Amino acid sequence: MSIAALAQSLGITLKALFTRPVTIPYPDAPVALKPRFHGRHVLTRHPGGLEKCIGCSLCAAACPAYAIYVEAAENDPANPTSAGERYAKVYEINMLRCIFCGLCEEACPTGAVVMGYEFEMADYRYSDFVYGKEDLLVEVQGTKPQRRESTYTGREVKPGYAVPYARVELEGVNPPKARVERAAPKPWRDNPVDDDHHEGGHS
Amino acid sequence: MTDSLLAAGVKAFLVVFGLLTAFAYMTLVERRLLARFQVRLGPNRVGPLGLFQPLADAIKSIFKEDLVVSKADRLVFLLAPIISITFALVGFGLIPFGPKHAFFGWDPWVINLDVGILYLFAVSEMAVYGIFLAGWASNSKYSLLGSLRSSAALISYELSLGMSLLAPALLVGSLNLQDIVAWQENNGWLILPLFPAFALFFISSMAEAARTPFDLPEAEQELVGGYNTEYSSIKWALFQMAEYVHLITASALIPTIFLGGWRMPGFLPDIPFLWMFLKMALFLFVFIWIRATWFRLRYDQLMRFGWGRLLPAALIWFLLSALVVAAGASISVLNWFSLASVLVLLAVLLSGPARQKTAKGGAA
Amino acid sequence: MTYLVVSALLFALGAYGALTRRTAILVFLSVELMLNAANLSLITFSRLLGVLDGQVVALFVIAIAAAEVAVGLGLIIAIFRRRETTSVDELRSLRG
Amino acid sequence: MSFWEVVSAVLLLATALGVVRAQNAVHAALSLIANFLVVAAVYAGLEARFVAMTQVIVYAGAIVVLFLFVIMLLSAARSEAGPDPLPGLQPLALLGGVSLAAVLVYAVSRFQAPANPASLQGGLPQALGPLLYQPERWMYAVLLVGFLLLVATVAAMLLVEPERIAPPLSGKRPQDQQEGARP
Repeated sequence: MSIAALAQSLGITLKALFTRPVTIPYPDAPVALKPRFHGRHVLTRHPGGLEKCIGCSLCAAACPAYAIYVEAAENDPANPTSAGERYAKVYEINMLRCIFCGLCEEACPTGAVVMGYEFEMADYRYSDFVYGKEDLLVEVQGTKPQRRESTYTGREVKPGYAVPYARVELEGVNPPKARVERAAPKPWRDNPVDDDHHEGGHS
Repeated sequence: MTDSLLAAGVKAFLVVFGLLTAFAYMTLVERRLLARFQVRLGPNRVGPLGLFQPLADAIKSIFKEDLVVSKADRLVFLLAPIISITFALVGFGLIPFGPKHAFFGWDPWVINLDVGILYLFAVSEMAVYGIFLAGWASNSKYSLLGSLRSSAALISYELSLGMSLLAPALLVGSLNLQDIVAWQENNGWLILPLFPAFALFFISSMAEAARTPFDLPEAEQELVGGYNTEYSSIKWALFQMAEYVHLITASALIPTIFLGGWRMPGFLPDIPFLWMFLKMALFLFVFIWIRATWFRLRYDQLMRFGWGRLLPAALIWFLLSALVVAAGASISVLNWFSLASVLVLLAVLLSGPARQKTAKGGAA
Repeated sequence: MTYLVVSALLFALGAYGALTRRTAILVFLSVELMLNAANLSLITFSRLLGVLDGQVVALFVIAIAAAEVAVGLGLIIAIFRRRETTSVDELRSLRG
Repeated sequence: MSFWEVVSAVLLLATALGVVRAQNAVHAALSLIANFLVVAAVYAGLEARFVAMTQVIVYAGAIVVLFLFVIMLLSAARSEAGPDPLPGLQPLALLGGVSLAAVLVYAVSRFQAPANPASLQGGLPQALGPLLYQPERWMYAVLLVGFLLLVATVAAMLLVEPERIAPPLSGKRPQDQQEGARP
């Protein structure tokens, strides 16, 4: 450590003072998620409106946290709920147990359960963390507490996130687009020789 | 002392009130600035731009539970923060902010002491007791170690602080802050002939205010929290207050002694309060900037730097300026010496790559 | 004049403390009190007589007190290391 | 006797009593600091401003800090315990103190101050300096005191850390003394 290094460090911080803060003021501005973010699950539908879930319970079997409970029932042939023989009469995920690992999504043979983008699930009672089909189906906007609040205030659910584009697996989901694409972070250490000058933004 | 006792009382109250408000907003300014230095935003939730954050902090710290360790020495435990804040507050009243009668017909200072510099020195020495007694009274090993360490550090840096102030006192021939400001009006700023004294005083006052390169009293990584580990709520806030008031006093004292006080060089108009506040703001900014950048010195490094580098440098510079004054030479001789020291510093600064270990360690 | 009486009383108090205290450090504190009382009377005399020399001597007293404390506390620490006590009652080996 | 004289006299005696009687050494040291601060204020009132500041800086600021350091290092805050080996000393010391006070007060009360003492110029360093550094006044005393301070510093170092300055005479290092919290 020399005096020169000390002076140089002052320069680095002074430069940082005049750069734009990387902070996202989250509740005021939507947080920019990556396209493959693991959020709340979504039960998708086929284009015709039939549920993809066939009640096979493979997701429940794959779940390492035992968060999923599925109860299957036979489809009414005249008025089917799902595209297969059976459908999920009950489909519940306990969000307090769920570790958002995405194994259910991988286990699903029909691509019915997909990790979405919602993450604002903080709530007051344990029972409110068990999400049923009425909370997970693709047309439902927002999480339980968000929807409860929107019934109180009469305003629409305002999602707190934005993504550059939706995954193709999330059929029928229209997530809010990130308005300004942040400058892509510089590839880390593209110049490993220059040790003293990696003051660039650690975003 | 041209003002009446009543005027002095009112001004003392104003100074205390102003200092405490300044403390509150300095916490906000410091947090915002530190955040920006770290490419963050900082506290901005309470009120517009986070302007009510100090208020929220005050309410929180007043209504927090006031814990007293059961084995603590209750009297001293209570006394320590009070000592700390009292001796922090009483120093500021000396600093002149303008010419006579500039403050609504009153003088813009509380008292005008003939032994002003000595008084400030005495007051800052007494501030050690707050830290010292806090650590002892808490009856906790972290607190005691922290307080022993930091009071040893404070005492060590006190020496170079005093030594660096000897040179300006010698040159001006007075210990009165008003005289120092007046002298600088006639003979130019003291930073020119006494740059090394200025640098030494700057470093030592950083240590006196327990700011970052020397913020051993805090040392939360090693000692949980140093001397104020066992303190909570308003007593803890009093310690914080004392630290910031020391900082504000230091940032007002440095310009007063070395940068012409409330005056500016000829081509700028003399606006009593503005220049002083601007200079204070500059030094406060530099203090925060340094805090955002540098690391804390280890205890042994701190002591070695204080006794091994700072004190000899202060002694040498004092001897040099004393010789120049005793020989009756003009100040321009000191100007050359000062320039030479700046050149030496620059040479050290620019010589060699940054990675190379040089003989001179520590901050400059 | 008041201060002369006060300094006399302070000196007597210090002497009493130096006689009755049983810890070396506290004896020392009482001695400091006595020195201080002497200083107070020096300053008061200097004021009453209008002679600055009293203050000069008071300065010398302060400087010498600093030297005395440095050596005295060094002694106490050295004794403590050897005997694990600071009580003056137990330091009897100095008797012949 | 003005109002302030009475106030400072009461404060001085009360704090001195604290120094002499406090059970806890730290409290005694605190009392001593308070005493020194009041004394400094009195000095400032007696036109001895430089001595007043020196009093605060050297006495209250440095010497008592040394005392506190030693008290904490030796955990000696509450060591005045156990039976008194000299129970008869207390009344004797009281008697001695009172008689000393009586003698001193008598001696002091016979002092006649001149009517119009010369001005002391506030006891500023500008006034004290020429006195201190004139060869026919106090200069040699200043030099001697400076030398005494140097010797005291070396002596203190030698007492506390003998091995660092001189090689040990008896060969065995004294036990490293423990630092830490009070018991």
